[in-house]
Amino acid sequence: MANDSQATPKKLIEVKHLKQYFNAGRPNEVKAIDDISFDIYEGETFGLVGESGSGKSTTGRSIIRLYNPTSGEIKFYGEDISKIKHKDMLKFRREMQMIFQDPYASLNPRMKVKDIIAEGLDIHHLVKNDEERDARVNELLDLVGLSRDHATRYPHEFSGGQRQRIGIARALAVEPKFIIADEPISALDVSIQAQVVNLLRDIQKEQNLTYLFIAHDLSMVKYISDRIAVMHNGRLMELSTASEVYDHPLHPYTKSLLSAVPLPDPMYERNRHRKPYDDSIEHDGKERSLKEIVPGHFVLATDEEVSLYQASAEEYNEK
Amino acid sequence: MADNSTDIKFNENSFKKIEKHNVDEQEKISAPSLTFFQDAVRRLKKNKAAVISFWLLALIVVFSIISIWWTPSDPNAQHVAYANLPPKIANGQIPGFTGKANVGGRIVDKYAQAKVPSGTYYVLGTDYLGRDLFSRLMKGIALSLLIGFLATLFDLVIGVPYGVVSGWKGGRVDTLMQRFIEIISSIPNLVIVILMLLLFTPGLGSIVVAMGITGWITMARLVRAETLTLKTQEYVLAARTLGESPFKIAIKHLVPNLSSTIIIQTMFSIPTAIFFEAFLSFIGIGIPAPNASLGTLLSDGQKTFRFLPYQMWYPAAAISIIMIAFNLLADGLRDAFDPKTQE
Amino acid sequence: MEKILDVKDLQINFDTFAGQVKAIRNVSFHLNKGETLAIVGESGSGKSVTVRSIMGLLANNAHVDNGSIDFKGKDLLKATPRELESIRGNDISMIFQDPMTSLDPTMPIGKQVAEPLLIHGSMSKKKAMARAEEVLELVGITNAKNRMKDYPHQFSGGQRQRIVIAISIVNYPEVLIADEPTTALDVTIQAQIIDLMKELQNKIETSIIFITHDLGVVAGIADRVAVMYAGKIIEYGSVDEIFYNPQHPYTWGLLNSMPTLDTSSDRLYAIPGTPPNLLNPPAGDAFAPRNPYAMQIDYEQMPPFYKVTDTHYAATWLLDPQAPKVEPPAAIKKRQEEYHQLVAEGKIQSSVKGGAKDGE
Amino acid sequence: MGKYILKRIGYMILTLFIIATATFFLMKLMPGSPYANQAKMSAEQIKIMNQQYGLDKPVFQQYIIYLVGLLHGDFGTSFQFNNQPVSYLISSRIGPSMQIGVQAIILGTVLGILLGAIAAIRKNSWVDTVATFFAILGRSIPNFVFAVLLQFFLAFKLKIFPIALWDGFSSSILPTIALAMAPLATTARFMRTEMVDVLNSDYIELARAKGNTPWQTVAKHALRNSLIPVITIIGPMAVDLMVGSMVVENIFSIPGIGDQFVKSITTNDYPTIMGLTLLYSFMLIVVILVVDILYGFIDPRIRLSGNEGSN
Repeated sequence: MANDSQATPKKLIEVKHLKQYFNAGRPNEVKAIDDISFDIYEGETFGLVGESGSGKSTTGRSIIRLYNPTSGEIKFYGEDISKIKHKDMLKFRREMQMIFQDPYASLNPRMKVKDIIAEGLDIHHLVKNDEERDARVNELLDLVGLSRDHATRYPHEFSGGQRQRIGIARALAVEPKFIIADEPISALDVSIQAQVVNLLRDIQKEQNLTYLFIAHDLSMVKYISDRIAVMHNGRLMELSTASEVYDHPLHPYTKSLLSAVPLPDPMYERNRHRKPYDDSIEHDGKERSLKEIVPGHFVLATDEEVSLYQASAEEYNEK
Repeated sequence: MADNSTDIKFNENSFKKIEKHNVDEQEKISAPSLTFFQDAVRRLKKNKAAVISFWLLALIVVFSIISIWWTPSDPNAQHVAYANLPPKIANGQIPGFTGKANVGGRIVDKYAQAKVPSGTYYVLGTDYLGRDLFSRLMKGIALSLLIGFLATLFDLVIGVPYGVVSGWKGGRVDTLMQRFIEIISSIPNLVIVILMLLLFTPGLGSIVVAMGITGWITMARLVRAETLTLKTQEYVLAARTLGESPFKIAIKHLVPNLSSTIIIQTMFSIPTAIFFEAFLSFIGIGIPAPNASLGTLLSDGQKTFRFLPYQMWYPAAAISIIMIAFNLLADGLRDAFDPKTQE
Repeated sequence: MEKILDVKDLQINFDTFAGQVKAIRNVSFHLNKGETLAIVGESGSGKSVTVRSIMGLLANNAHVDNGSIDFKGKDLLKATPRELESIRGNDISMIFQDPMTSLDPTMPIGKQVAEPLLIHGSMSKKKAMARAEEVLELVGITNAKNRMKDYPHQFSGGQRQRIVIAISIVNYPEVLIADEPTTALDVTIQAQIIDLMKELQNKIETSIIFITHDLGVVAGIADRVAVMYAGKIIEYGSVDEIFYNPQHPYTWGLLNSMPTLDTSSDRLYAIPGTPPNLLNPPAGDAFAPRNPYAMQIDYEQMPPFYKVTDTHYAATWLLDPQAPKVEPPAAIKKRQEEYHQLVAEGKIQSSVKGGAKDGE
Repeated sequence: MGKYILKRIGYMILTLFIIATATFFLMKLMPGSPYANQAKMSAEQIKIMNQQYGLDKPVFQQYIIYLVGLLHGDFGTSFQFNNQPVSYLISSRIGPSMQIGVQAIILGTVLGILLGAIAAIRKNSWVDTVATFFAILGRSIPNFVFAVLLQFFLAFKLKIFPIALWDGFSSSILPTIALAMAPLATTARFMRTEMVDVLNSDYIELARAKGNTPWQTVAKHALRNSLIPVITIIGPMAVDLMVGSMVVENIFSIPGIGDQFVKSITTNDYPTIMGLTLLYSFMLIVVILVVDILYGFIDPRIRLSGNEGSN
């Protein structure tokens, strides 16, 4: 997997052969994630892109153990967390946090902002008394750029962007090492998206956080991520650094996806040519796994296909 | 298309750049902070029918509480000599409250006939045993309300936890719990209630228990359905990722968000229970004599309705008003709590 | 150029329990025959309300307080319900945002596509169904013949949007209004739908008003663009003018805050703050509090439209002759340089008739 | 679909078995002797009676006999009515109950749908207020109160209808109206909610955008989509009807099963109570099953998507 070539950074997350089936064994079985493996290094932003139904959100939720994985390993700091139960779970819950997609559904409408933010503080007994709690809440409000007056307000009084900041503050309250951001900006207006993305980047630098950034907006993912994995039908199609994936895509699905991204540039758009993708190659019954085509660049392929992909990687170099 | 309006006035500062922006100013929320409930109450207050219903019910409840200690006369005391007196009030001038009745085409002063001492009058008349109907109505309403509240308590105590557990657990537990509900609900609840009442001696306790056994099912179903949607809400997921225990999640996140459903369903359950009691008493297996409930009053009144209609009019009016008020209030609450229905 | 639709001084207010929301504040624009006009703006900017008023499909608590919508010599705002019904789905039709909910779940799709024909024409049912089948074939529903009797839930989201498009073009409308038709779709499906719309526009020669918040989509489909903010149009021009030579600071901000596939700067440009509350719209330029170039007058008076070219106007005080010259953000300057180069090379014209109709 | 129906019928039989068992043992726990004029009977007589009804056998044996009997359509013998078999008692009385029940549900749903639809279309107008007011009256005034009022004014005072007599259609009108109130109110209320939802949906907007007039939109799109869910409340309404029929039959002296049930309760006629309980449960389960199947057939989303009707 994606480990040999980059030996220096420390692995924070190792996902190995993860499978997440729903209604397993029943007629309505859904293979939401079908055998995926990847690593996330400490301090990086790992982007996960895919269209609806690709399994990208399920991947995030499986890693943070909102689901019990059907099979496979999820290692966090080298320890398999795919099967941990109650007692160890609480400790693990402090280390990993999530930022959700829908700014309207992710905050309990019946709770005050300060109680929402302090929920993690209460659960993990991180503050001794109310003053300490209020002080910490204020600190977090400052961090995400909200006013301290907002602490006693209810979520419905805020705009989408402000709510997303509250959600970020809630996640940061327990001082996690790793944050899964599940489409954190897709419900926001363009002018607000940039605010939230900037905030996420600032906090990452300040607190040395590692992100798993899940999104369908390819331009934003490219901007924010160090490395990117492309998902389709529950499988990883391609994985490499952000610029490799965008500038030298190898898998036909990735190529198709990139060719479909609209850009705010009329000249580019006039000359754009959509590349159709035929997903029948995924159903030809051949065994495929992620293969390293060029160093650090992995593609889902059979043994035979490797040389084909290597050839097309060569072409990029010649250009 | 350039609408270069002519009334634009410039001064020397017009094109001076504003250096300092106070963006935070915009982020200030000036409106007073309202909790979800305060907001709902504000909306409820705009619904006149619901507000009137609320105060009417409050008044009825107050009267019922008073009736525990005080009624104009003993509701169960019999004065056979004063049987079937029509309603009469002090000066007896208001039509319908004169104490007179039409007997074979002649207007007869029933009070004089029965030699009722002057100064004694029955506001709503007396029944066939000469009992004061007004006092009986007060007691009857109190008893019916009590049954309504107690039966609804079962809804809360059984229905809510059942629904929350079934919805939250999901999977096999849910299937099993739902099968159980399915079986219970395939027997008409009336049949269950009647069987229960045959088994126990009739009375307040057995009626409440019998209704409680069947009444919680609707509540459990509603709460389960709501819990199923709530548990996939992102704030519940967030609580889980923070390590909140299921019990705490239920208390902090589920129940507060279920509360509107619960309150509304409660408002619908109370009149249903009152109706059921009336119905049971009406067919003769409800509250035993001589105690009054709305059902027994109606049942007694029905027997002589053609000739002494006032004996049924007032309990019938009372039960109808109570039911209408509860239903209007419940409708109002539903509209106030459900933001979908507001314009 | 022939104007097919001319909207003037449109004012629409909404009555809510909190007060009156001034949703549309003096909006004027026109649609030329055969072109695609894109209206861009963030949620709440009023773009959707504007086009719904053309269709006469405003919510009950909305009222048009001023303005006119001229369609082929007739003011649609003064038309009787009867007249509007005869225009809807016949001369002007509409595509909605969410394909999952815009089809009747209990009616076979063939019948739904044929419906506008039966309402507006004297066509026999049989003929209408045959035509519906043709159109479904045209929008790319494979095996349309056998799928006429299928129900909406048997189709994917992308296919459903194709069916909705089939309904909207079955009567060869002169104007097609598309209200965020690709927002709910995945990016690959979105690209297919946009290509389909361009192709159809060439085939049936309709004029399109395309509403979206996605500037990328606009760049790909529009001939002309109108940018809306807080219930007003703040800048309009040809697609090249808006993207390569924008004038309003809000347009700058929008273009600047989007990362392109080659953005790699450390921070994105973010427009600070949030849009104003239209219960009490500000006196001057509604964008002023978020505008880094704001001047005193921005807070006091609404800017008029200043002419940039014959086709390009922007409502910002920065264009006033008395205003100091300002330096636009770097990324915008880059775009402007590119623009001058493209014009010099003759790749684009400095004023309108830029045609982005190359289909597949 | 076939497999689903079979599964449902299986559950239905199981449910009935549980109900039969439960009622049987409940009856055994009942206090009091089943014979009406027990005071006048000697111990000897009671013993003979017990033998005659098989009440001297062990309870479990009685249970088996009861179950076997059920399989043959034998509900036992009534303690009260001249030793008539319960099955005969039921079959001779079910006709009138069915008649007023069916009439009431048709009247109630048809009027309810109309009322609800009109209220939804003219939402927040005076028509809506009036319709809502009637719906509230319908579910607030107990049907026995309503029955007595009808009897008093229309039959007793105005003499338009017979007071209490079972003789042809005219005598079924008042009880039908009294019974129809609850389903009418329920349907109207449900229909209004559904229709308001449907009228707010995107496909109605698209229908309007096609150039449909408001009435065409309602007729072609809104009505069908709001009617489909209304089917689901037929089950609960059937229960309301069963409850209502007991008093209404009693008030109007209709020789139906509801009236019989009330009489049997007051006379502790256990076999009849058990028989009627089973009958009521059976009818309810059948109604729910039929409604489910009907729903599956009418709603294309269920009909055409995998027949595993699992919820």
